[in-house]
Amino acid sequence: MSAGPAASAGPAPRAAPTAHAAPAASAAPAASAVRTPAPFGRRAVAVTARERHGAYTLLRCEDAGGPRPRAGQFYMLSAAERWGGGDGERPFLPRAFSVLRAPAEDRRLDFLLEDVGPGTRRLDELRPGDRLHVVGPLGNGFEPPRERRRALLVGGGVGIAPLAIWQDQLEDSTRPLLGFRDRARAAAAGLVSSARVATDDGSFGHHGVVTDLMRQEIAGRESEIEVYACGPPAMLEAVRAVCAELAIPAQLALEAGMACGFGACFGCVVPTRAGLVRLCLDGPVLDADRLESALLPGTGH
Amino acid sequence: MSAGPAASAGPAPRAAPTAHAAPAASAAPAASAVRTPAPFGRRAVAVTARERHGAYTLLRCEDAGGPRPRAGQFYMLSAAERWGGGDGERPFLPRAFSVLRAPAEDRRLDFLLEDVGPGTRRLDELRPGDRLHVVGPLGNGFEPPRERRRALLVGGGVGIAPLAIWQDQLEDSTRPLLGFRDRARAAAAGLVSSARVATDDGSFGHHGVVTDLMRQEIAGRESEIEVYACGPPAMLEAVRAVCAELAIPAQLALEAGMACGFGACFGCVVPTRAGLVRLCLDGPVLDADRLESALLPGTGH
Amino acid sequence: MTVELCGIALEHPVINASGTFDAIAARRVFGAELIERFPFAAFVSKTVTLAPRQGNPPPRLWETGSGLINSIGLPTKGLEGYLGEDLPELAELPVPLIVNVMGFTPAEVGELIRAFADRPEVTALELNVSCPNVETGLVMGADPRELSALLERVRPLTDKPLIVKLSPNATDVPAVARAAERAGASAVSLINTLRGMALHPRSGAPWLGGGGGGVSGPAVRSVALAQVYAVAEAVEIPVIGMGGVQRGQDALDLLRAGATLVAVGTENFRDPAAASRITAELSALHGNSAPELT
Amino acid sequence: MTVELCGIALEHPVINASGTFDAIAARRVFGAELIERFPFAAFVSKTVTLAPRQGNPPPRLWETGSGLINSIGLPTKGLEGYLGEDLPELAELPVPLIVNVMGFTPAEVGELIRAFADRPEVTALELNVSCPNVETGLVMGADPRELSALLERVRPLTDKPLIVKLSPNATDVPAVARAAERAGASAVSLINTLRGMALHPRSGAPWLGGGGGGVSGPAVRSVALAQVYAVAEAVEIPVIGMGGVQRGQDALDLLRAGATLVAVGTENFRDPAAASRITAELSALHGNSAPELT
Ligand SMILES: Cc1cc2nc3c(=O)[nH]c(=O)nc-3n(C[C@H](O)[C@H](O)[C@H](O)COP(=O)(O)OP(=O)(O)OC[C@H]3O[C@@H](n4cnc5c(N)ncnc54)[C@H](O)[C@@H]3O)c2cc1C
Ligand SMILES: Cc1cc2nc3c(=O)[nH]c(=O)nc-3n(C[C@H](O)[C@H](O)[C@H](O)COP(=O)(O)OP(=O)(O)OC[C@H]3O[C@@H](n4cnc5c(N)ncnc54)[C@H](O)[C@@H]3O)c2cc1C
Ligand SMILES: Cc1cc2nc3c(=O)[nH]c(=O)nc-3n(C[C@H](O)[C@H](O)[C@H](O)COP(=O)(O)O)c2cc1C
Ligand SMILES: Cc1cc2nc3c(=O)[nH]c(=O)nc-3n(C[C@H](O)[C@H](O)[C@H](O)COP(=O)(O)O)c2cc1C
Ligand code: FES
Ligand code: FES
Repeated sequence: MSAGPAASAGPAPRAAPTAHAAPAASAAPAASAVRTPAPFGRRAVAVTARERHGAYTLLRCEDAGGPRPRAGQFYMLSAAERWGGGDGERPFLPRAFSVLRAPAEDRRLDFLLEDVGPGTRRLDELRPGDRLHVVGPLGNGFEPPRERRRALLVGGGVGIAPLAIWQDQLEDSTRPLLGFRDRARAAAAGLVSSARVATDDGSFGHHGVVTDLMRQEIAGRESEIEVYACGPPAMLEAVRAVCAELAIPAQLALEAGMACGFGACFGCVVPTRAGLVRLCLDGPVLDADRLESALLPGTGH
Repeated sequence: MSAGPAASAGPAPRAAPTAHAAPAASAAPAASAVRTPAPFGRRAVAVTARERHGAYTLLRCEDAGGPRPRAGQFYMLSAAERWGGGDGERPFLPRAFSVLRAPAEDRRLDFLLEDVGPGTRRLDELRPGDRLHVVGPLGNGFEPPRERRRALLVGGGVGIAPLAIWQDQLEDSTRPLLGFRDRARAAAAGLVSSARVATDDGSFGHHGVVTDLMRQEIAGRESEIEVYACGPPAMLEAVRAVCAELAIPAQLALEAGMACGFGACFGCVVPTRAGLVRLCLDGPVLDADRLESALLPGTGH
Repeated sequence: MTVELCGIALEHPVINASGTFDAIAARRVFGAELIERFPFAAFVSKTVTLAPRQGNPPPRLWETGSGLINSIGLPTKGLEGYLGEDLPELAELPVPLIVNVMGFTPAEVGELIRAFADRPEVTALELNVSCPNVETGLVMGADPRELSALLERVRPLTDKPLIVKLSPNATDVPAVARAAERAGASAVSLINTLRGMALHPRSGAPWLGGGGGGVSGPAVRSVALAQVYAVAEAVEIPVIGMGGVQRGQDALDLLRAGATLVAVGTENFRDPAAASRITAELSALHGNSAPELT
Repeated sequence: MTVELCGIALEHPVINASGTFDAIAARRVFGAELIERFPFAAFVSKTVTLAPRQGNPPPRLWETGSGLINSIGLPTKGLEGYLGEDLPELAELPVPLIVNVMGFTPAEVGELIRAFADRPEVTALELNVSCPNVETGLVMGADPRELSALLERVRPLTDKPLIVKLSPNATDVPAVARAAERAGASAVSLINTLRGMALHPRSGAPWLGGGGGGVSGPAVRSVALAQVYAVAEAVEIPVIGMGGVQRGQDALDLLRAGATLVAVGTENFRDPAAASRITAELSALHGNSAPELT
């Protein structure tokens, strides 16, 4: 099996390829789906490192109490202190973050944050020794490529996070394609190995959008590729449209506003061809063909 | 005039003795009373020092923009950051603090804090360089002793604060009397010069309450003394009762829950013989004979 | 801290607020540990209506500094889906099950109650009356007469305890509670969310897909306490108090205000096991303040 | 940012909420600078009743993490005291004066309005209707019929703009606002405080001297926005919006929801000059978002 989940995928790797017999169901809420259960309740973990990568912050913590996540899964994070206040201000609810990296051999969890509002700003203040509350791992994560296909990872901005762990876990994948707004942000591309980079302003790599690179990469190999994409809504929608046009299977890691992350609030729904689904439970990875559009209401900045 | 306001009392010292012709009106809201106006609005000042004195914290700031306070006046304080939050928690409103010391020759303002709840806890976290919001000086402050009387300062716990500045400003006063719960707290007695100390547990100074010392001190000198007292409600009430019994004039610096400190909310009222008065405006110093009791509802811990 | 509600014995007085914990989803996410450490003394399911409902379009959430505005819009599989898919799973929970139902006409409410009337899996019913009666246009739970008429019709349909979940957006909530009591309600629960709204910070258009929404969380705590206190004074039947409970002290306040049980809602989102912590804190406070609670 | 309300030209749309700023006291405290830097475009005085009132016994304040519960209880010198002592001083303020009045019967309200009807110092009247009519027991501002009857009686007594300050503790606030409009109100203002409560943390007894109290501040902001939006949709007359305004963005939200003016209340307590900052922030946002505001 050339592209099965690497041994590092977690304590309960799924017998994934068979789940792909009926693609529409692959990300569907099959009650019987084998999931790695998350510990019940939020737990306090220690921040062990903070690094800047271009315009983003890598936050590392030591999650002694939790299982290893699958690639594409996420955690709800909140600072153990000063979350819920500061002049009566937000953040109040925890925030969702994809795992950037979670080596099987230790208890480390890495997240990559972009400061876009009060929650990410507060998390960005954390330093080694500070405490973080985590709930997770949550959500479904990526499925291995359908048989005879190789993974093509396509990411934009902070959306490279789940691609890094997926690259770690895949035995083999083609060269990742990453898009950024500018050179400063593109500095984070180093978190993914041997990626080709595009920037909107041409200040680094290809001058243009990542779907330009994607069309080049795929041309003539439509039947050999499965796309894994994560990034801003406009990018995901462009990826979705290209894949639909070329009839290429794609797994999109989406975002939606979330209050709980574990199916309790029904707040994170996204419209699919089959109706609204809770993204925290049935996603965050959805097969692209389940969506009419990846431009979701209330997302993006 | 043996006990007029010292030159350091502020830029606009009141022609005080005349105001005492009618004692009942001395602390009353005479619309014409000359007050040192406070700058309008809250202003950010820098914390310049923090010292521990026994169980209390001295917080020093540099108030470049404000006038010098009178003894007995207070300020509304709030930390410039993290006030209104922390897990959706209090403090939300500013807190009232008497001036401990405000030397005429510089812009320094000292406050003495006792950590009793979320607001004092947050203020206690401040360190030199942190910013503090202040509104003030507020309230009336002490009046000089009536003619032919000398000031006897009587304080308890953190209530020594306004007595220290009053001692600085008085040309002459008898030996101050201070009461504390225990030796640890009594360590703050050094903030007032040459004070006699009582502790509830006898661990330092006189074993008993400060009114024991007061009776000794006053005995036979009833017509020569005017009492200035600040402290916990039970102490103030004991002082009030002794002074009423011995027909000694007393000025009590009281406390009440305050939302604004400048007469806007009508929240800080205290019952007097003539009805409810706003303590922030007509006090915090009230002539003892205006009160039926100094045990006010909603105060004390 | 065992407690009794309408003859139901419970291990402690902390349950969940309807629509703020999906035990089936949580079991998928947290596995067996959820059941082993089940945080609620009884489980209240999300509102079920007769027909399936998609709920409101997203966005459905708006966070404030001290709470949440939601326009979830009561998505549900409908009665049939609930009976077929959810009830069997919920029946496996280690605690009594309270089913929350809502109808848009008295006839609909009757049908829902009849469907659960004899279900052994169901311990009690909670009737959500924060919606308008489509026949009269009046919010069922805001008008005493409207609510009396409804309850007189549906109360006889079951012997199970019938908890009426009052609307807080009413002029005189105690009057509505008294009407519920007179018409046979076994208990009342409150508060549901306060009507609220948020605008898109840039465009100024309503942010939520549903236009307006319901406010919950710490922001509503003192309003909840006032309503629970006033209702507990007005009725003899038990009161289930909720609204902004985050700590044992908040739960204690509601109990002291006269509630028999306390429900945790929005705080579940911040910590799925919040109710266990709240119960432990409450128990510690009970120890400290036994005189006032007996 | 000049704006007009019922024919009154104002320099900007930010005023104070009744009972949250005492200009006479503030002048004693802040001196001439208050007048030079007066933060409000119009000044609304605290509620005046016919007879003097002491207000509620202390404690009157309870702080929450995101607001305040007050049981001030409308202390006032009464009409005579106000006319003799306060009005002359308030007439010196550099902005139009709006006098807020409340009566416990329609006759009392009439008497108050008549007293100010021809006063040149007074630009407009605000009628606080969040209290019960002692004759009917109904809160005047919670019931459309009750309010209509009141206004029909008192509206003819003055030509000055009459602003009705609605109660937020009502089932259908827009219906009450429509009733006010039909009965001749010149404008409506909202929200007044939400009914709330706090218990003594140790004894469990009601903390506030008045038993319950009114919630204000950030905690009520999203409730205020929803009510202002719904009322502005329901009436043609101008709306004065308030409730939890702390920043220019909060003021902008209320204006976008349909308010003509915005009032600052509790935030004044945190900073006496808060309204100036809010006005400046609003003005900056206006610059940035002109298209949506024209
Ligand atoms: C499954 C998942 C995985 C994610 N992974 C990552 C990751 O790896 N790295 C990363 O940086 N981010 C990730 N995100 C996004 C991240 O969760 C958000 O950026 C974060 O929640 C923003 O919080 P904030 O407080 O900083 O900003 P917010 O102010 O919450 O702003 C974020 C967006 O929320 C909306 N918004 C604004 N105000 C409000 C409000 N008051 N209430 C509700 N919504 C509002 C707007 O659309 C705004 O653009 C992920 C999201 C999901 C769902
Ligand atoms: C004029 C004046 C001068 C003062 N000078 C000094 C001084 O020099 N030094 C000093 O240390 N202190 C001084 N104080 C007292 C000081 O203001 C209070 O200790 C402070 O406000 C406490 O705030 P907190 O948040 O720490 O505690 P809080 O939790 O506010 O507790 C303080 C008291 O407030 C009550 N309370 C508790 N919870 C609440 C609530 N949610 N809402 C309302 N009330 C509540 C209780 O009675 C409690 O004991 C002065 C007070 C006044 C009025
Ligand atoms: C996201 C969300 C969904 C809710 N769904 C329901 C529901 O389906 N039925 C219901 O009766 N109440 C519902 N509620 C109201 C809660 O049960 C509860 O009454 C309210 O949230 C107040 O409690 P809290 O402040 O602890 O959240 C919902 C509340 C929230 C926040
Ligand atoms: C301490 C206090 C006193 C108040 N007094 C009055 C009053 O006398 N008359 C009145 O109509 N409203 C009164 N209010 C209500 C305010 O005018 C305003 O409607 C409410 O506080 C909401 O605004 P905010 O959240 O900005 O404070 C008072 C509010 C507070 C907090
Ligand atoms: S975030 Fe609450 S259901 Fe998905
Ligand atoms: S504290 Fe507001 S009036 Fe005194």
